Parts: sequence; C-alpha cells; structure tokens
Amino acid sequence: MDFFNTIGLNHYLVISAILFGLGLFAIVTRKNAIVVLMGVELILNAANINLLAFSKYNGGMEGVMFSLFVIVLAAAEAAIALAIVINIYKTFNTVDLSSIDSLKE
Amino acid sequence: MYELPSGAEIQAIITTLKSSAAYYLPEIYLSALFLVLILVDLIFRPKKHHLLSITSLVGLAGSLWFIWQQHTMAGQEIFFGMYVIDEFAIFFKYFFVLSGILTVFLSMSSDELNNRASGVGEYYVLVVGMVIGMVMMASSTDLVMIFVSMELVSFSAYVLTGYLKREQRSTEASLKYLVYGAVSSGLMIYGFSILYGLTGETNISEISSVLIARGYDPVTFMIASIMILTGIGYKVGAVPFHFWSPDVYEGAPIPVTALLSVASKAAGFALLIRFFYVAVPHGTEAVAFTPGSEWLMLLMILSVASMIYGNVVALWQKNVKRLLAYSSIAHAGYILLGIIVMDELGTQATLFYMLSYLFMNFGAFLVAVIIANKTGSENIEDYRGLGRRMPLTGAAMTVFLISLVGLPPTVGFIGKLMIFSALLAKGSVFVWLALIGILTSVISLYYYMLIPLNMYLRESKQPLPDTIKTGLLPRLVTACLMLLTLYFGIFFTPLSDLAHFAVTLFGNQLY
Amino acid sequence: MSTSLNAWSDALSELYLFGLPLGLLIIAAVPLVFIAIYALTYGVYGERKISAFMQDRLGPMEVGKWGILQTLADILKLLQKEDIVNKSADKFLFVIGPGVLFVGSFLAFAVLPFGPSFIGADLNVGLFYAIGIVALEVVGILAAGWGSNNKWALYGAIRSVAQIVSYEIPAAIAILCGAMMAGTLSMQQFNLLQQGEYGFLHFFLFQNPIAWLPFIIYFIASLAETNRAPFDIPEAESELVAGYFTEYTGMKFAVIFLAEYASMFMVSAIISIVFLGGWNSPLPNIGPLLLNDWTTGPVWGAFWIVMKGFFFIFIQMWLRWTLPRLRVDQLMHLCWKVLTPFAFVAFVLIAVWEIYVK
Amino acid sequence: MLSLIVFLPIIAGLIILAVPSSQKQIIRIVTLLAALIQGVLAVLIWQGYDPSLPGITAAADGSLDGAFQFVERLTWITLDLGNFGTLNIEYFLGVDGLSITMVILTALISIIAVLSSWTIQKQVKGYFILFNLLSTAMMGCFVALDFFLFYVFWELMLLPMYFLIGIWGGPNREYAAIKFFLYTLFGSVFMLLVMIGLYFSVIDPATGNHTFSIVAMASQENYLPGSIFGPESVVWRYAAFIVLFIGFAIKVPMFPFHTWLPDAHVEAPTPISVILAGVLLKLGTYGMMRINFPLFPEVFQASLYVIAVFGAINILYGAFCALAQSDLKKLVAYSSISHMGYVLLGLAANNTEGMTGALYQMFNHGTITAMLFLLVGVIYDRAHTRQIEKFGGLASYMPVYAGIVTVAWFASLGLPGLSGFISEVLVFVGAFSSELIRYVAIVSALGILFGAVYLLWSLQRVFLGKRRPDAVYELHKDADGNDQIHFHDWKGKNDLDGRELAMLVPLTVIVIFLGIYPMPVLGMITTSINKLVEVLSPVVLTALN
Amino acid sequence: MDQTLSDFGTVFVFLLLGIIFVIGGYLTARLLRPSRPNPEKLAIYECGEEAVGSAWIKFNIRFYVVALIFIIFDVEVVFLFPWATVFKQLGAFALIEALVFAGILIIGLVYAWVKGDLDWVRPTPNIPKMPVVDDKEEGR
Repeated sequence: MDFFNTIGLNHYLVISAILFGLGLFAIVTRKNAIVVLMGVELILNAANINLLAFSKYNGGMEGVMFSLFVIVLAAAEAAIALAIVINIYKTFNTVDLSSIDSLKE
Repeated sequence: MYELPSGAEIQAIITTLKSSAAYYLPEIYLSALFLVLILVDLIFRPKKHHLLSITSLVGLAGSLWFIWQQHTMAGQEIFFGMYVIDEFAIFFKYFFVLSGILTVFLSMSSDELNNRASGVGEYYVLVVGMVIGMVMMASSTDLVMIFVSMELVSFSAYVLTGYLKREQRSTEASLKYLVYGAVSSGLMIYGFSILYGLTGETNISEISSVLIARGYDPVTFMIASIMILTGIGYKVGAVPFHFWSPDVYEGAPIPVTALLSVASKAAGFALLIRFFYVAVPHGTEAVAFTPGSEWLMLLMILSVASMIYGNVVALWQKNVKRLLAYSSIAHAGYILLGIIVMDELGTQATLFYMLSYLFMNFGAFLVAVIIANKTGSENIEDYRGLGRRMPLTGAAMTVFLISLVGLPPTVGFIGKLMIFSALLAKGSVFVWLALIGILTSVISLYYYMLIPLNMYLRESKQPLPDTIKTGLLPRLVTACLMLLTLYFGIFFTPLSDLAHFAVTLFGNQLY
Repeated sequence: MSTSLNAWSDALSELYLFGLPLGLLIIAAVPLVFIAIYALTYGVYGERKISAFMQDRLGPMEVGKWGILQTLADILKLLQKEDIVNKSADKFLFVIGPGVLFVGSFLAFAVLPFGPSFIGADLNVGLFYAIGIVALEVVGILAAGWGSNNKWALYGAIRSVAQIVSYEIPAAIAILCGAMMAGTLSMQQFNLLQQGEYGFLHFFLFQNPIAWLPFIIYFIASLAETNRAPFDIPEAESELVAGYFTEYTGMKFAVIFLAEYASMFMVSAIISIVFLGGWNSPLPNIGPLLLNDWTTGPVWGAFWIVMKGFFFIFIQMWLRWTLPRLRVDQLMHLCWKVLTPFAFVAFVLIAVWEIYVK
Repeated sequence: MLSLIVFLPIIAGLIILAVPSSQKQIIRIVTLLAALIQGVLAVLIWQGYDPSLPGITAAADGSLDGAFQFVERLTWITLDLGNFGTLNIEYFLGVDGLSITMVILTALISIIAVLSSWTIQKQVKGYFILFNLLSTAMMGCFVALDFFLFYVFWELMLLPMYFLIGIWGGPNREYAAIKFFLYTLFGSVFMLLVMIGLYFSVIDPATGNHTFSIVAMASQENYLPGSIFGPESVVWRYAAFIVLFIGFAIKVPMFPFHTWLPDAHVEAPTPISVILAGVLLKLGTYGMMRINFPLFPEVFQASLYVIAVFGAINILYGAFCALAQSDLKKLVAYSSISHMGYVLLGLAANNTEGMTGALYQMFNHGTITAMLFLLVGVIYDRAHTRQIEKFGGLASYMPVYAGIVTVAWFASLGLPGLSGFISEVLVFVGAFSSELIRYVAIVSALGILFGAVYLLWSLQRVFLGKRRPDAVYELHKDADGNDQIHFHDWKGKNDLDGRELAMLVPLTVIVIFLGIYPMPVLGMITTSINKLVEVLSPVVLTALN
Repeated sequence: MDQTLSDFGTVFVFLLLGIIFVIGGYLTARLLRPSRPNPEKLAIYECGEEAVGSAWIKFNIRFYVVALIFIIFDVEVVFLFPWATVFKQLGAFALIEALVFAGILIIGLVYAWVKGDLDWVRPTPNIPKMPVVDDKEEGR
C-alpha cells in the first residue's frame, strides 16, 4: 500500500531526472538526427514532470500551465524537425548527423 | 484539486485581460501583419516578391508607430505580470523592427532568394514571425512567456535557415540549427523547471524575491543557472554554445544570417539582461560568494572564451559569412562584457553596442549580398579586385569592417569605447577583462582587413569588367548604412541617449 | 455530486484485500468482461449475421442453433492456432503491437460511465482523456505494421495512422463542441447535465439546433478512426491483404480484433454520452406516464448506454455493406476539406449560440 | 583657423569625390590647392603665434587664455551616463610651442608630398581621397587638445595609410601594410584603455565634470584621489605610463618595436614615405611630450634612464642596420630610426636643452628625411631600382641632383651649418648636462660617427667614382663629347625636372637656413619647453623626498 | 492518509489489468497451441509471392505532411478544451479571443489548402498509349 499512497515529490523528481539522463544520453551518444530529437523530447517531458510535480507540491497552477505550453511547443518543434529531417533525407539520403558535414568546421 | 475561480474573480481576470490588450497593441499589430502576409501570399500568389516585401516593409514600418505610442505607457505590467512595457523593452522593439526592415531590404536585394523557383511566399511571413518573437522576448517577465517567445523565434529561424531547400548547405544548416537549438531549449526548460521548483513562481521578479527571502541551495541553483544559460547562450551565440553558428551562418541565406547574427543575438541579450538583473539575486559588487556571483563568474567565462575563441578562429576563415559568424561570436563576448559590469553604464554600453552592431553588421551582410549576387560566391578569394570596380560597395564594406574592428570614426569604436568605459568605471576590478577585449580586437583587425585586402590590394585572377553595376536599392541602402555608421561614430549622442533612456526596467532605473 | 452517485462503486473501490485494491480490480474487470462478451456476441457473431441479412444470405449456421456457437468455435480455433512470428519481423514490436492496441482502447473504458453509479474513474478531464488515450492505438498499429516487416502490413499501418490522425482533427473539434455545450469534461457530468424528465429532449443533440453538425461530423470521423467502412482502406483486403495485421495469427490476432471492437464501442459510447445523454433514458415523462422515472436507475443506465452504443455499432455495420470504399485522395479530401472546415463552422456557431442565444 | 587647417583636406577630398575619376589633373590640382591653402594658413598661424605663451597646461588661474592659442573649444558630445554624470567630449583645438612647429612641418610636408604624388597614375581619385584623409588626420593629431579627439585622429591615420601603402606600394606591399596596421593598432588600443581610465580619474576644475581634456589631465592636482589613476595608485599609473609609452614608441619607432618601419618605407610609394618619415614618426614623440610625460611626470622621472638607453639603442642600432643595407631606401629608413633615437635621448635628458633639441630634431628630421626619401624616389623613378651597387658616378652626370643629395646627406649626418647639426648639438648638450644619462650620451655619440660612415659611404658608392659595370644606366656621348646618362624606360629629363626642383629646393633652403639661423623655430618653442620641463620636474622633488 | 486511490490510480489499475489480460491471453494460447515452424511458414506473406526487397519502401511524402499538419492542429485544439469548459462564464471577451485563436488556426488550414499540401495525389488512370513513332514522346 505504501507504494501507492506515499508517492511524494521525490518520486517524481527521480523519474524526471532519469528521463532527463536518458534524453541527454541519447543526445550525446546517438548520431541519428531523429533519435537525438527524441532525446530532446525526453528532456522536455522530464521538465514537464518536474513542473507538474512542483506545481502539485508547491501549490499554484503555474507549473500546469507551463507544462501545457511546453507540450505544445514540443509538438510544434517536432513538426518543424520532421519537416527539416525529411528535407535532409531528400538531400543527403541519410539522417546520420555525423555524415552530414558538407559545411566545413 | 484545483478550484475554478469564482465569478467575481473571473470578471477581474477578464478586466485585466482587456486592459492588458490595449498595452499589447504592437504585438497584436505585428501578428495581424503576419496573418495579412499569409493572406496576401495566398490570395495574390505573387510571382515576384515585390508585393510581399513591400507589404512587410510598410507593415513593419507601421508597427513603429504603435511602439512609439508605448512610450506613454512605460512601466506597465500586463497580463498578470507576465509581460511588461518599459523603456528597455521599447528600445528593443524598435531594434527588432528595424532589423526586420533591414532584413527585408537585404532580402529584396538578394538573388539567391529571389531566384528561388517556388517563390518566397513564407519567407517574409517568417521574418515577421521572428520579429514578433523577438519583440516578445524583450518584454517577457515570466518563464512561460520567455520560453514561448524564444521558441517562436527559434522555429521561424529554423525554417528561414533552411529556406533554400534545394541547396545542400542551407538544409544542413537548418538541421544543425535545429538540433542544437532543440537541445539547448530543452536544457533551458529543464533549468526553468528546477527554478520553478526552488521558488514556486514563474514570474522572474517573484522568483528573485522568493530566492532572497527563502534562500536557496547554491548547487541546485547553479545547475539550473547553467541550464538556463545554455538556452540563452545558444541564442546569443557565445562560446561554448556557439557550435551551431558558423555552419548555420554559412548555410543560411545571407539576409537570414544577418538577422540571426544581429537581431536574434540581441534578443538573447535582452533576455539575458532582464533575466540576469531581475531574476537572479545579486549584490552590486562582483564579490565572490555574494548571491548571484556564480552567474557573474559564468558570464565572465563565457565572455572571455567568446572573445578569444571567436577572434582567433576567425583568422583562418575563407568564407565571408563564416568569418562574420566567428566575428559575431567574438562580438557576443564584447557585449557580455557590458552585461558583466551590472550597472547602468554597463547596460547602456551594451545597448549602444548592439545598436552599433545593427548598423555595421547589417551593412557588412548587405555588401556580402551584393557581391554574392554579382560573383555568386562568398569566398574572400573571390572578392579580389572588386573594390575598384564597385567603389561604393567597397568603400562601404571597408567602413563596416573598420567599425567592426572598433576604430574611429565609426560607431563601432564608440560601442567599444562605452563598453570599456563601463568596465573601467568600476575601478580596477575589471581591467583584465578590458585588456582581453582590447587585445582580441587587435587580432580581429587582421581577419577583418583580409576583406579590404582582397578587394583592393589584390587583383582577381579572372578578368572582370571595369565597373560592376549594382541595383539602385542595394546601393541606396548601403550608402545609408555607411553614412549612419560614420555619422553615429562622430555624433553618437542621439544613439547613446536612446540607449541611456532605455536603461529602465519595470519603470525603475536600474540600481 | 458525483461522489454520492458513485457510492456503490466507491464502496467497491475501497475494498482492499491483502493490501491490494481488489475492489478496483473488480471494477476494472467489469468493462473487460463486457468487452469480451460484446465482442464475441454482438461484435463477431452479430456482424456476421447482420451483414448476412443485408446481403440476403444466412451467415454462420453450422455451429449450434443459427450458428450461435460459431464465435465460441472461433475462439477455440484462435487459441490453439499456431502463433507464427515471421523470421524477418522485429520480434519485440511484433509482440507488443497488439498489446498496446488493446491496452489503449481498454484504458478508455476507465472513464466510461456505465451508469449513474458505475464509472471506473470519474476524471475531471474524462472526455479529453478518452480521446487522448484512444490515440495510443496509433502507436500499436504502427508497432504492429512495422514489426511485421511486411510491405502490406507497413503500408496498411501507415495508411491507418494517417487516416486516424487526420480524422482526429474534426473529431476533436466536434467533441470540443460538445464540451462547450456541457461546460465540463467529466464524462459523468455530461450525463448528469442531460438528465431530465423530458428524456431525449434534454439531450444535447436536441438542446441545440447546431449540435447536429458536430454530431454528424463526429460520427463520420469516428468511422474513420476505427477504420470502419467506408474508410477501411488501411485494411482494404483487395489491395493490402489485411493491412497492418496481415502477419498476425492466433491469440495476437484475437487481441487485435478485441481492440478493434472495443474502440468501436468506445467511439459509439462517446457519441452517445456527448450528444445523446449517455445512460439517461430517452423516454420522456408524459403526464402520468412517468416513463423517464421508470427507466432510470443503475441497471437501466447500463442498459441505455449499451443500447445506444450498440445502435451506433449497428449503423456502422450497416454502412459497411451500403457504402463503397473511399480512395485515399477522397478520404483526405473529405477529412481536410469538408469535415474540418465544417467542424470549425460548428465550433463558431455553437460558441455564438451558447453565449448569445441560450 | 585651426579647424580650417585640419578639415581643408577633407573638403578637398569631398570635392574630389564628385569629380569623375578620368579627370586626373583636376583631382591633383584640387589636392594641391588644399595643401597650399593649408600652407598659407600655417604661415598665418605662425605669424599670429605669440611665442611668450607657454601652453602645456592651463594657466595658473585655470584659464586657457594664457596658455594656448588659436583655441577652439566646443562641446562636441554630451552623454548622460546616469550615476556617472555626463560624459563630455569636447571639440578642443589649440596650439602651443610643442605643436606649432609640427603644424608648420605638416603643412610643408603635405605640399611636398602632393607634388611628389604627381607621378601616381594608378587609381588617382582613390589615392588623393585617401591622401587628403591622411592629411586631415595628421594635422588633427597635432592640434587636438582633447584626448578623445586626439585618439580619433590618431586612429584615423591608420586606414588611409594602410591603403596608401597597400595599393600603391611596392611588390611586398600587402605584408608591409598589414604589419604597419597591426603594429600601430596594437600600440594605440591600449591607449584607449588608458584614455578611459584617465577620463574617470580627472576632473576639469572649471566644470567639476570628468573630462578628456589633455590640458586638464596635465595638471596633477586635477586627479581624483582614489580613482584608478589617482595620485596614490602607483601601480596603475606605472602601467598606464608604460602602455602609453609603448603605444607612442611604436610610432616613433623605438627599438624593439621598429620592425614595421623598414618594411613600410621600402614598400610605400615615395610621397607616402615622405609623409611617414616627415610627419608620422613625429607623432610618436609628440605624443610622448604632449600626453605621456606630462600626465605621469613622476613615472617619467623614474624611467629617464630607461628611455635614454632605448634612445641610445635606437641611435646605434639604426646606424648599424643602415650600414648593412644595400637598398638605398632601406638605408634612409634605418637612418630615420637612428635619428629618432636622438629625439628620445633629448627627451630623456629632461632639461630645457635636451627637450628643445628633441623638438628641434623632430622638425629637422621631418624636413631632412623628407628630402632623403624624395631623392631616393627621384633615382628610383629613373632607374627602377634602389640597390646601391647598381649605381656609381652619378655626380658627373646629374650634377644638380648630386648637389642637393649632398646637402641632404650632410644635413642628415649633422654637418655644422645645416639644421641637423644644431638639433643634435642641443640634444647632446642636454644629455651631457644630465647627471643621470651622461654615460648613455657618451655611448650614443658613437652614433654620429656611424652615421657619418654609412652616409658618406653610400654617397661615395652612388655618386662618386665611375659608372659600375652592372649599373642600371648607359652612357652616351652627346654632341659636345660629354657623357650623357641614359636610363631604360625613362623619357623625362635625366637630371631633376621642374617639379622635383620645386619640391627639393624649398626644403634645401629651409635646411640651410635653419642650420644657420635656428631662431625662428627655437624662438617659438622655448617657452613651452621651459613650461614642460617645469611640469615634469617638481614632482621629482616630491618623489625624491 | 486514506486508503483510496486517486482517479488516476484507478486508471493505473485499468492499465495493469489490460496488460495482465493481454499477457494472460498470450500465455494461455502458448499452452494450447502447437508450434511447428518451417521456412515457408516463417516467410512474409505477400499474396503468395516471394517477398521482393525490404519492407522499407518510400512512402508518399504526403503521409509526413499529414502528420505535420495533424500535430499542429491537434495541439491547438488541446488549448481550446480548457477554454471550452469555462467559456460561458468568461463571456464575450474570451469568446473573441478564442475565435481569433481559431481564426489563426483556420488561416493555417487555408494556407495548407491553397499551397496544395492537402491534395493527395489522385490516381491517374494508366491508359496504355498506342506505339506511335514520336521521338519527343518517348524522350519523356
């Protein structure tokens, strides 16, 4: 029963931190553009969990509202990202970030 | 869990919203312009860009009137404190609209855009969209608003960067911009969430007062700070968040590069100033272990790294846009110097520097557009022998570059002068920063002068016609920018007063 | 308000055995059992019979009287059928696809009020939750199609996803219209608002002359969302064999089918709740004939909502044999250029009506 | 008056901008006219100058009337800096003994340089616009009394110079131009920091505001206690002095910052070399006398010996290098380094004789070196080479040329009766009379010896004797049986033509006249030099205490 | 605290039950069913033909476009839901705001429409041409 009833702020934060870590891991280690962007989504969702958890435990609606905006913008970002990645695929025939380097460093 | 507000409360909310809307007219107007542009594009399906560009020009110019109206309203908080109108914000509104106008001019002159097979329908719409976002960034005082406006800018910029979608480099640039942008905004939002957790507030002035009143865990705050700084640092293109900028600047259409390097950067700085001065609690002196000094330290590192890295790496660049990209990293470093000072004079210097950067950088990019139109190239090598053949353009480019170096009698010199004045006015604390700034600007001379060097001192390998004609509009705008750069280099009082006037946040003088 | 009505299920939900929320499990099991029974009887058998009648043939007649045990035989067959996972499939996705599909549609039942006092969870955002969670199906479909590593399956999945997401827009706006009329998103609240002695006259569909528009839009969109004819190109058997579940056999196939029937009922239930009063009796009190009062109560409620759901499912089956299948371009045309604009029109009209007329 | 003399060339430049680039003659004439009017104005200023007024600092009562002349003081820029009050930048011009000679020199050299530029054929319009810009900047530097204004003019010189060397220079011009630019910019940017620091340290007693006025800065009582360059912040004052000194020393150029000079001279076209040697180098020492020393007198006192040593090194090193050159122009360039060393030595003497000698040497060096470069230019125009071993025996074939060369060469080595002699003598008198640097002076005196060696040796190799076998010219017998010289590709007169004479003769006259009767110059400067010495010395007493 | 679960706790129980049901079904079937795989059986079914190439076929770009449009619209609609529940209390001002919001959305739809992003490629009937000797035609 404890598991169901004593979920506190820290539970959420831990989940969020794990998600954040996973996202960051994906961003850092993966070369595929889509996977990197998915990593970003993970981070955004980690932030959402944070916001909602804090909102619940601090009181106030700001966090909820904030997370709503985050979701929306994440979706918009995903849309733009998808469009750009499609364009990249048409141009380069790959979505591997490391092989897209026609611009010299 | 959450109770719906009572009827009276709802009425109060609506009253606030209604009254706020009156203070929100420039943004509303610009959004309407955004829609009108879409409709113009849809209804008239213009083959040429003139209709669209002129509509956006007129529209943007019209918004200046609305912004002008706001001077009487300065010091207002609207939308429950999410948004403020103060002289600082108004200054930046002018700035962004002006840069939007200049971008439109640049775009009208740019062949790479106008020769695009599928037209430039969305282009101007997105430019206006970016202007709206930046205008909102300057006024936002709430984490939500900050995030939303920043993303509006970013999204428009992603698309604009990849606007030449048939060109490999443009596409690639947009991807890189997107990936770095998405990651940094993700980090920033995570930082925001931590900050929200620390304080339970999203309004930045509330955050500051809660942090002061309640105290905070320095480590947590530092982590949040770094994450937030990632997002803002990405916008301003400071080292180490600069990775995107050379590639993006090189790949994007030149007008977009100009917009990114000036306006988007300035928007980042506007945000940084507001956020740093308002949200972050700090002492007035840069003493270690006072609250906020961690931010100061971070900013110093950013600034020094940007100045050194940007200027040194620029030495090896062969592409003008890339060169200007690194130079803009370096300039971000200089502007950060002004912010570090954390006083009125510093902010004034920062604002002035940005204004000067607006003139000179747009000028330099305009010349790059003109030359790219004629030679189809952005390589410095291909600038050989052009100075004599395009006298006005060459002279203008020289003036802009001299201004970027920071030599008199140009506006860039005054910008540097004010930044360094602000640093030295603090006594000897920041002298080392000023020294680094000075030394790096000497380095910058070398690479900036590469362009006049090629334009004047070297003769091109291919035979070129004796004179190269350019269009009337680009010439006119170039000449205007050149004269402004020189004029404000000699009589800079108006600009400086403007900047000084703008150093009021929330209707209060800073400090 | 809702708590008092939920007394019965509340009591059940507070039943804990050995520290486990057993009462809740029972509550949750009720819809599950309902889905199973309904799918087997009305879903599989009923559809076969109905289509047979429409085509003037007999349908299943062999097993049991009028073939009534046919479905049972089918189940047995599916249970012991060899489970083939083709060699090039992505095993994980292949296995998890049907599961996600089913769980997605089953989760929606958590907020479905079967009666005045029976609802799994009366969320304050129930309606929103329902249309949101049903979208989880998309993931399942994509996983199934992708995991199969079969051209037809993948193509079917892609088509299906495109179709579902497209029609989600008009559907969501139509539901939004309902939410505007009700001013709530709680499913139970929806029902309570449409309660009244004049029966069907209290239903939103009859309360507001414009409500017909979102009603029809949602109905059409719901057909597409469940991949029912005439929007069944994702599984157009003449082109794509069976769409995303081409490669499935045995129990996995059964789970997919269960999920399909579950979501069919779900959309039908949602349309009944939003527009047709949910578990409220449609019969009015006519003078001394207190038809409405008589036909109101927990059991009646369950009856009404199930009947209303079945009615719409019937229409869906009916349409299947009446209308020809749409082409992809027609499908998209209908969604984006007809339904969505009209949905916006409905949205505006309802908004104006609710504020200024009512 | 001063504004006019400063901005006249710019006006000429604007006029030229409107002239189509094919009208080369008009462009030249406009520039020449501007330069001539400048000359006339310089003469007028000279006539109106009252040599009894000292300058350097404000008069005792704080007013400028008793100090500077031809003062033009307008508020140029007023900035509201909030807590820091208002930033006042003034348009503040004026002359005293230090600058009057330099103004005259600049006007003179400008005229000469315009004449010398007549042969420029490439992109005439651009050339003269830049030339005029340069002219304005030089003149502005000498008359500016507001540090900010000074700095603006100072930096303004760089760009035209860069292009003038870079476009119209010799084969290695790119390198020389950018090297010049980088070196001088490196020196001047630090000046910017010091300037800002000074602004925050100095109060104008008249207004009570911070100020950029050099005049106010030159009075130590105007420094705010506790400010960055306040009286007690010794470290920063030393740092500022060193930074300023390096900045000006690069311009001088002082060893070890001199390496840009030979490159620049060798690559620059003749008129630019003339301006560079004649005026620009003076700016370095002028800056020291005007700004560097009076602002930080106690540091100056402490570093006299070092300055003297650097002066000596300059003298000797320049001479040695000159000795080793085979390129005539490079030789002149190094001789120039050597001669600027005398100026440094004279300054280090820190007494009236030394200082007067230094200032007089600046003037003389301006005229003499201009002559030298012009003469090198003359021969280069004809022979397209400056290698000493490619000539020989020129004296017989170009007698007028050889005569003027001889005057210039002898003036440069300091032969009595020519102007160089007097200034060198004054410098050495000053240096010997200073206890501190007496031995340095003795060592430096060797420089005169080496100077004589390289100058005479080059004179001998180029002009005396017979034509060398590998010389760049041929000899023909003319109708009279005299040998006539013939340069390849040279259509003009073999000996000096009218234009060249017009440039060289006035300079020759000045050199001889000032060698015999130096008072016109010395008379103007002594009051100011005395004042300067006074400004520099009292602090040393307190410092010694 | 009390022993009751929150509403979403109930949903969680539903989730658990759904998963248990699916896994239970799989396990039951595994107990009952035969398993005699052979290569033919394990091959992909593509109408009885041998499968050619991978399933990774190029999809019509329209699918992606539809996905993009969907994301935007869906998310926008999300914003309208909270408003819808209270708009009657909020009154005319909020109505106008929402209409403006929806208006922008509609302009977006119009935009996509006019730009042709909503047009699915119509199947063009493939009428075989008579083999007329026409070089230009064949050149296509």
